[in-house]
Amino acid sequence: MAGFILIAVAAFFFPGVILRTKSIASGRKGPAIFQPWKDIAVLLRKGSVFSDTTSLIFRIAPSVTLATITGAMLLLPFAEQKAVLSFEGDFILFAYLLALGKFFTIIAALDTGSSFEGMGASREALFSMLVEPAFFILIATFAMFTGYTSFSVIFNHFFITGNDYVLIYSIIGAYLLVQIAMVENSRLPVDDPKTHLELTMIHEVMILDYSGFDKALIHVGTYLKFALYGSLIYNLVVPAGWNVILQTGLFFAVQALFAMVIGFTESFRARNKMNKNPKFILTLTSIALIAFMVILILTEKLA
Amino acid sequence: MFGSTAFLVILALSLLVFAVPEWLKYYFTLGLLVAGIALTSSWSTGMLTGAGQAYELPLFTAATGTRMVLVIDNLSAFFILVVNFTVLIGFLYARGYLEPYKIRMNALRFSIHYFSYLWLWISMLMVVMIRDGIAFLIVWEIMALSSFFLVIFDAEERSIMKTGISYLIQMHVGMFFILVAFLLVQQDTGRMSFDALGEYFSRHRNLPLFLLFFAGFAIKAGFIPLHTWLPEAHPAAPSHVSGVMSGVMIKMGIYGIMRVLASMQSDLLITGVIILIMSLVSGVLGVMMAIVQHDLKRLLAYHSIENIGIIGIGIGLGVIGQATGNGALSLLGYAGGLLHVLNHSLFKSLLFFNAGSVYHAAHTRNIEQTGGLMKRMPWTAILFLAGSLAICGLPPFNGFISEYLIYMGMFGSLSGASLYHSILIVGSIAALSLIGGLAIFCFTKAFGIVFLGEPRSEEAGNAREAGRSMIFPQLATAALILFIGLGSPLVVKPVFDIVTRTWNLGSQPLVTGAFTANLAQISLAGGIFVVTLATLLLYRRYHLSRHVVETGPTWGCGYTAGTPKQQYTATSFAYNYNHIAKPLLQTRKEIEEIGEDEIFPHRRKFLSHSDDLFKRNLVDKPVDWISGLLKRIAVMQTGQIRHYILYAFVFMLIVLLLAMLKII
Amino acid sequence: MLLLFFIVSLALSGVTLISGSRGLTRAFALAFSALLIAITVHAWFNIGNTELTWFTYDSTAVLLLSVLTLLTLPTVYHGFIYTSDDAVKRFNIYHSGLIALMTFMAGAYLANTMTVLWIFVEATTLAVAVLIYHDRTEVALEATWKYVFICSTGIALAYLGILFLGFIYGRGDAPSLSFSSFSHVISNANPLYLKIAFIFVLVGFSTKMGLFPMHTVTIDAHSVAPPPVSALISTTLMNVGFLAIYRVYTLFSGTPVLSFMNDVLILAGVLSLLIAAGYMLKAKHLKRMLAYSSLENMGLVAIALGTGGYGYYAALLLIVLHSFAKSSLFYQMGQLSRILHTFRLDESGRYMKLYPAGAMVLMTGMICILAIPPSGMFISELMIFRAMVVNGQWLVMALTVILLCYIIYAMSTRIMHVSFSSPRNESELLQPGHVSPVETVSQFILLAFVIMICFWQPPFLTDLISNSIALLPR
Amino acid sequence: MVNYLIVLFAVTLIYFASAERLSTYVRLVALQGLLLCGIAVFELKEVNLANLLFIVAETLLFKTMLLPYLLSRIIRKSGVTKVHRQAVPGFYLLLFSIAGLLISVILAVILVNPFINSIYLAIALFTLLTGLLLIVTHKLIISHLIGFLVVENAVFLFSLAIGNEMPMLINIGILLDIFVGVLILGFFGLRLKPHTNELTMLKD
Repeated sequence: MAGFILIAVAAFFFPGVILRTKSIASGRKGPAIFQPWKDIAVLLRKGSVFSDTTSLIFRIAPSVTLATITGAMLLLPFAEQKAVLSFEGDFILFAYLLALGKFFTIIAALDTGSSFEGMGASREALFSMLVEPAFFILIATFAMFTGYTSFSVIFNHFFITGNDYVLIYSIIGAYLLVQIAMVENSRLPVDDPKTHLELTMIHEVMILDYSGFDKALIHVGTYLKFALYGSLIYNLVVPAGWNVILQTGLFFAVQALFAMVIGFTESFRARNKMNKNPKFILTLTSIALIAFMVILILTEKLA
Repeated sequence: MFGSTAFLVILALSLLVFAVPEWLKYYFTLGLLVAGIALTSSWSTGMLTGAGQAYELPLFTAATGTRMVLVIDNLSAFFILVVNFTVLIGFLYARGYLEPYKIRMNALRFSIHYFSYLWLWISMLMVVMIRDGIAFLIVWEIMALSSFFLVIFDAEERSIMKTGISYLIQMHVGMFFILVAFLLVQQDTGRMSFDALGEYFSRHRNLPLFLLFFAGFAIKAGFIPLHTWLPEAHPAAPSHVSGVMSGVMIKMGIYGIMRVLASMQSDLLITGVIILIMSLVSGVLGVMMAIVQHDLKRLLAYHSIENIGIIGIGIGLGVIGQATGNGALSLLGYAGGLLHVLNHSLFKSLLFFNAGSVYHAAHTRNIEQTGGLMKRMPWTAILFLAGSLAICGLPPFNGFISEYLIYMGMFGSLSGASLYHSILIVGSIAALSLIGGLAIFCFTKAFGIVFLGEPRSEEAGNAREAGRSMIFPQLATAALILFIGLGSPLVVKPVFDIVTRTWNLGSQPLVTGAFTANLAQISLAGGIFVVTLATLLLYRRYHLSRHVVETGPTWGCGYTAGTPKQQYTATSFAYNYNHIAKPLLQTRKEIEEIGEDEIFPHRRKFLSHSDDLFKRNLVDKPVDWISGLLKRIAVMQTGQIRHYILYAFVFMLIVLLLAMLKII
Repeated sequence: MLLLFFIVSLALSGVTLISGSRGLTRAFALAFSALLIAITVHAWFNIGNTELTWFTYDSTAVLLLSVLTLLTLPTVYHGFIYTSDDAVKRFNIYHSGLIALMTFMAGAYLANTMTVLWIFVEATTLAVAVLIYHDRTEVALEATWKYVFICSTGIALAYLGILFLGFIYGRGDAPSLSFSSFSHVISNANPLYLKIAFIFVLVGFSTKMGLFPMHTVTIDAHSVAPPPVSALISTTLMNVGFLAIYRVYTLFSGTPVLSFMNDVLILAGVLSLLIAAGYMLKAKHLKRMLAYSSLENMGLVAIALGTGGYGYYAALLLIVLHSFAKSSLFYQMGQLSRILHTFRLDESGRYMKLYPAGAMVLMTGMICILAIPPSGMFISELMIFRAMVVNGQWLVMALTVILLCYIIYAMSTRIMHVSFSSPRNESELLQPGHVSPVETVSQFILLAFVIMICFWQPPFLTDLISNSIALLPR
Repeated sequence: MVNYLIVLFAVTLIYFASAERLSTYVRLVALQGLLLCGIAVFELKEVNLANLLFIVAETLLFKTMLLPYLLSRIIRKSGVTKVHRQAVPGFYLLLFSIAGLLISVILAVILVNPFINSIYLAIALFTLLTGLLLIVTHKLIISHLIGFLVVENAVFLFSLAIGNEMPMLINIGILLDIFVGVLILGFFGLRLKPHTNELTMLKD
C-alpha cells in the first residue's frame, strides 16, 4: 500500500518540479509547485464541450486510462513493502494495463474524426508499439538476474546478489526506464508538449477536443504515470532494506531528480524530427539488449 | 452401444437436409446440430471428469484394414468442446446472415450449404476422435471438402470460386504429406494409426517423420510460409463460415501437431526450436501484414496467422521444456497454447461475425469505405471492441490469460538457463511483446476507422444495426470471453490437467497451485480495475450532471468546412508504419503523376495495396511455371492419324531399345 | 448356357435391325439386358467353370461382367432418351449396335484364350464404330474413321504380340491355349520374347484401354459419340483393353520379365497422367475433358499395376469404381447437352440454376472421379501410394501427386464454373431445355455406390478382387 | 523356291518405299497377295485341305483381287495418281526402309529359335516396319489404307513364321483382320475424301 500512496503523493509535486526546472533553466522565476493542480481544479470547475462526431468511446476513454494507471500503481512495491497486488508476472499485467489505457486514448482520438487527432493517434500507436520490446527485454533481464518474476521480490533481491557490478547494470536500467518514460508520456525528445503547431504534436493533439472534467482526468493520469515510472526507477537504483525514513526520503529525492532531468532535457534539447523517432525508439531496444548482454556476463553465462 | 448408434443416426439424418421443405431446413439442421453437440459434449465432459471411453462405429470393413473407432481422451475432449461451442454460435448467427441470400439462391444451394456445414462440424469432431490413419485421412479430406463448399457459397463470383479451388488444392497437398507420414509408420509398424506413432518413434529418428506431419498440419493451421490459402479463403467465405474456419477449423492443424508431439520421444529440442522459430515468424509477419490490409476480413485472416503463431510459441516452449526437463516450462507452454486455442476460437469467431454484420450493413468489406458505425450499430461496435481488446491480449479479457501463461513460461525458465536457451527465450519475449504492440496498432486502426469518426460512404452513412438473431450469439461469445478473462483460475485448472495427462508430465502441484494463485490475483486486479472504472464513470456522470455540457463541431484548427473526406484513413493511419515495414511488405502504390503542362489537374485516384510475398514467390510462380510446362507438353492431339501411329511406333522402339540395353 | 447367350443376343441384335417399331426395339433391348443379367447371375453361380472350352468364368471376368451388367440398364435407358427423336431406322441401328457391342464385350471378358479375346476385341471395334457414327455428322465420320483405323492397326500389333507367344511355345496353336495351361510353358521361356510380346500387346490394346501411346482416338471417339455410348467406351470398353493387358501381365508375372513389365507400365501410366494433366488444363470441351480424365484414370491403373503389391488390388478397385463414376458423368452429359445445347465450356454455365439435380450429379461425380474422399477411389489411390512407399518409388510418387493436383485443379475449375458462373460468352441464346430431375436417379445410385465403397466395402466385392489377383505375385 | 518368293516379297516392300504413283501401290498390293498365296501353299504342307482352301481364298480372293479392285476404284473416284509425301522425301524414305530391313534382320538373328524360320521372321518384321512407315510418312488417307494392308500382310507372314501348320483360331483371326480391311476400304475409302488430309477437325 505504501508504494501506492507514495506514488500518489509524488504525483502532486512532479509536474510542478518539471515546470520550475524549466523556468529556472530559462531564467524565469516560474509558477508555484502546485500550479498544475490548480489548473486541474480550474478544469474541474468548468463545464465540458463534446464534438457531435464523438461517441461513447470518446467519453469513457479518460476514465479508462486513469483506471488502468491506478491499477498499475497497485502493482508497484516500495522498499521491502510488497505491493498491494504482488504475484509472479505482475509486471506483465503492469505493461498490459498501461497498454489498455493507451488503446483507449488512441481510439478516443480517432473518435473525433479530426485529421489532426488521427495523425496524433497513429504516431502514438506506432511509438508505443515500438517501445514495448525494450521494456519487456529489460524486465526479462531482471528476471534472469534475480531468478524471480515479481516486482516486489525482484527489487528485494536485486542488491542481495552480492555482485558489485550490479551498479553498472542498474544505471543502464535506470537510463532505459527514464527514456521509456519519456516515450510513454510523450515528452522530449520524442514529443514536445509545449509546441504550438498541431502538425508536430503527438499526445497533445490527441486530446485537443477534451475539456473540463475529462481533460482533468487526462492530466491527472499523466502526472501519476510520471510518478509511476519514477518509483520504478527508485526501486531499481536504491537497495531495499534500509530504514523506512531514509527510503522515503530517497524516494522523493529520486522522483525530484527524475522530474529535473525531464525539465533540463526539455529546456536544452530540441525535439526529434518526427520520422527520426522510430530510429530513436529502436535504439532503446538495442540498449536493452546491451543490458541483456551485461546480465549474461554478470550471471557468468557469457564468459 | 447407445452413443455410437446415436452418432450414426445423426450422420444418416444429415442426408435428409436435402429432403426437408425449404422453411424447415434451417431448423432441421439446427436440431441435428444441437443433438449432436449434446451427445459429443456429454462424451467429452464425461471424459474430463471421469475415465475415457471409446465408441466404435460400424464403418470401414476390414478390407482396408481399418476400424473406425472414436476414441476420446483429454485432448480430443477439449477440442470437442471448443468445436461444438463455436459451431453452434456460428450457426445461430448464420440464420440472420443468410437472410439476404434467400432471394438469390434456390433451395438446393441452401441444402448444400447446411449439409456442408453439418459435415464440416462432424468431420472436425471425427478428426479429433479418430486414431486410425485411413479413417483420419478420409475425415480430414471431408473436412477440407465441406469447408470448400462452404467457402464457395457465393459461387457466382469467379474470384470466389478461384479462391475456393486453390484452397481445396492446397488442403489436398497438405493431406498428401500426412498420408506419406502415415504410410511410413505403417511400413514400419504394420499399423496405420496415431497409436502406432510411439512404436515408430521409439525405433527411428523422430525429426523427419515429425516434419512430414508438421508440413501437413501446418498448411491447415496456416503457419507462415504455408499460410497462403488462409488470407484468400477467409474473406471469400460467408462470415459465419470464416468465423468457424478461423475459429476452430485451422485449430485442427494444431490438434494434429499436438497429437503427434504427444508420442514423440527424441529430437525434442530441435523440434521445439523449429516450432518456436516458425511460430515467431508467423506471429510477427502475420500481424505486420495484417496492419496494411484494407479488407476487414482479410485483416482478421492475417490475425489468425498471428494467433496461430502465438499458439505455436506456446507449443514450442512446451516441447523445449520437455527436452530440457523443465516441467514448469512445458506445462505453462502447452497450457498457454491450448488455452489460446480456446480463446482465439472465441474472439476470432466473434470478430468475424462482427465483420459479417458490418459487411451486411455497409455493403463493403473495405474499411476505407466505412466509418461512424458506432452510432449506427452500437451493439456490433461494442462487441467488436471487446473482441479487439481480447485479441490484443489486454486485461481483463481472455487473450491476456493465455499470453500471460506463455510469458510466464518464458520468464520462469530464464534463471539458470543456458546461454543459447536464454538468448532464444529473450528473443521470443521481445517478439511476443512486439506482436502485442503491433496487434494494438492494428486494432486501434480497425476499430477506429470502421466504427468511429464520420461515415466515409453513403452505405456506411445509412447502415442499420444487425438483427437480434445476429447479436445474441455474439453476446454469448463475448460473455464467455469476459468470463475467462475474469474467472481465469476456474478455466486454467482443467487445462493444466489436460496438459499434464496428455503429455504425461506428471502432476506438478507446485506450479499449478502457484499459478491458480497468481491467476486469482489477476482476477482480483481485474475486479479492482472494473470497480475503479465504474466508480470513476459514475462520479463523472454525477459531475457532468452538475456542470454545463454542450456539443459542437470537432475542432478544425480554425477551418470550419470539414468533411468526412478529411478524416484520417486506414492508409494514412498506417503510413508511418509502412515506412518502416516497407522492405518486408512491398506495399505498392498506384498514382498518376501530375504532368508538366497540366494546369488544371483532373481527377486522380490513389491506390495502395500490398500482396503477400510468400504467396507470390512460393506458390504462384512455381505453380504457373509447371502449368505452363504441362500446357506446352500437351500438343500431341494434332488430329493427324500418322502422328498417332508415330507415337506408338516411337514408344515401342524406345522401350525395345531400353530393353535391349538392359536399362529396364 | 453361354452358347445360348451368344446365339440369342446376336439374334436379338439382328432382329432389332429389322424391327418395325420403336416399341419392339425397346422390348428387344430390354430383353437383351435381362439376358445379360441372367448370364451374369449364372456366372456368379459357377465361378471357375469353363464353357465351350474357350470361355471361363474366372473372378476377374465375373467382376468386369458384373460391372457391365450393372451399367446395362442405365445405358439402355439413357439410350432410349437420347435416340427418342431419331428415325426408326437409325433407332434400330443404334440399339442393335448397342446389343452387339455388349455381347462382344461380355465375350471378351469371359474369353480364356488370347486369340478368342483378341477376336472379340476386334468385334467390339466394329460394333462401337456403328454407335460412334450414330449422329451421321462430318465430325462423327472422322471420329469413326480414326477410331476404326487406329484400333485395327493397334489390334493388328496386339495380334503380333499374341503370335509371339507362339514362338515361345514353338507350336502355332500356342496363342489358342487357355491361360491356365499356358502358365507352365511361360516359366522357362526366353525373356526377350516375353518382353517383345508384352510391348506389342500393351501398345496394341492401349488403343482400347485408352492408355498412353494410342490413347488419341478414344479421346476423339468420346467427344462425338452419343453420351450413353461414350459412357460405355470410357468404362466397360476400356475395361476390355485393361483386361487383355492384365491377362498377359498375369501370364508373365511369374517370369523374370515382371520388373520390366512394371517399368513399362509405370512409364506409360506416368506419361498418360502427364498428357491428361496438360490437356485438362487446356480443355475447352466438357466431354473431351472427361475423356482425358479417363486417360488419367487409366494411367493410374497402369501405375497401380506397375507398382504391384497392394497396387493390384488398387488397380481392380479403381477400374470398377471408375466405371461407375465416369459412366454416371457421361449419362449426365446427355442431359446437359439437352439443357445447354453445347459442350463448349465457354458457352455453358449456370447449370445449378437451370438443372439443380444435374449440377449435383456433376459435382458429386467430380468429387468421385478426382478421388477426393468420400470417394471410394481414394481408397485405391491410397493403396497405390502405399505400394509405392513399400517399393520406395519416391520419384513416381512425387510426379503422380503433382500431376493429380493439377488434374484436380483443371477439372474442378471447369465443372464448378459450368455449375455456377455465367457463361463467358453467350454466343447463341438458345432457350434452355427442360429435363425432369428423375432422369438423374440412376446416376445418383451409381455415385452412391462409389461413395459407399469409401466407408464400407461389401465382402463379396473384396473377395472377388482378392481372388482375381490371387495369381499375381504378392 | 519359297525363299525366292520371300526375297521377292522383300523387294516389293522396298519398292513400296520408292514408288511414286498410287497405281504402282495397288499393283504391289496385289503382287504381295499373290506372293503370300504362293508362300502359304508351298509352306503349309501337312495342313488339311479345308484349311488350305481357306488360306488360298483369303490370299487370292481378298488380298489379290478384292482389295486392289477397291483401291483402284477409290483412286479413280478421287482422281489422284501421285503419292504426295509430307516433309520426308523419297530418298530418306528409302534409307528408312533399308534401315528397317537391317533392324528386322538383326532382330530376327537375336530372336533365333529352333521353332522359327528366321527368314520369315525377318521379312515379317520388315513388312511391319514398312507398313508403319507408310502410315507415318504419308499424308494421304489412301496411303494410310495401303499401309494398313501391308501391316496385315505382316501379320499373315508372322502366322506363317510360327510353324508349318495353321490352327483354325489363328485363321479366324486373320480372316477377321482382312475383313476389317475390306470394310474400311469399302466404307470409309468411298465415303471420305481419300485424296486429302483434311480430316483434322478433331484436335486440341
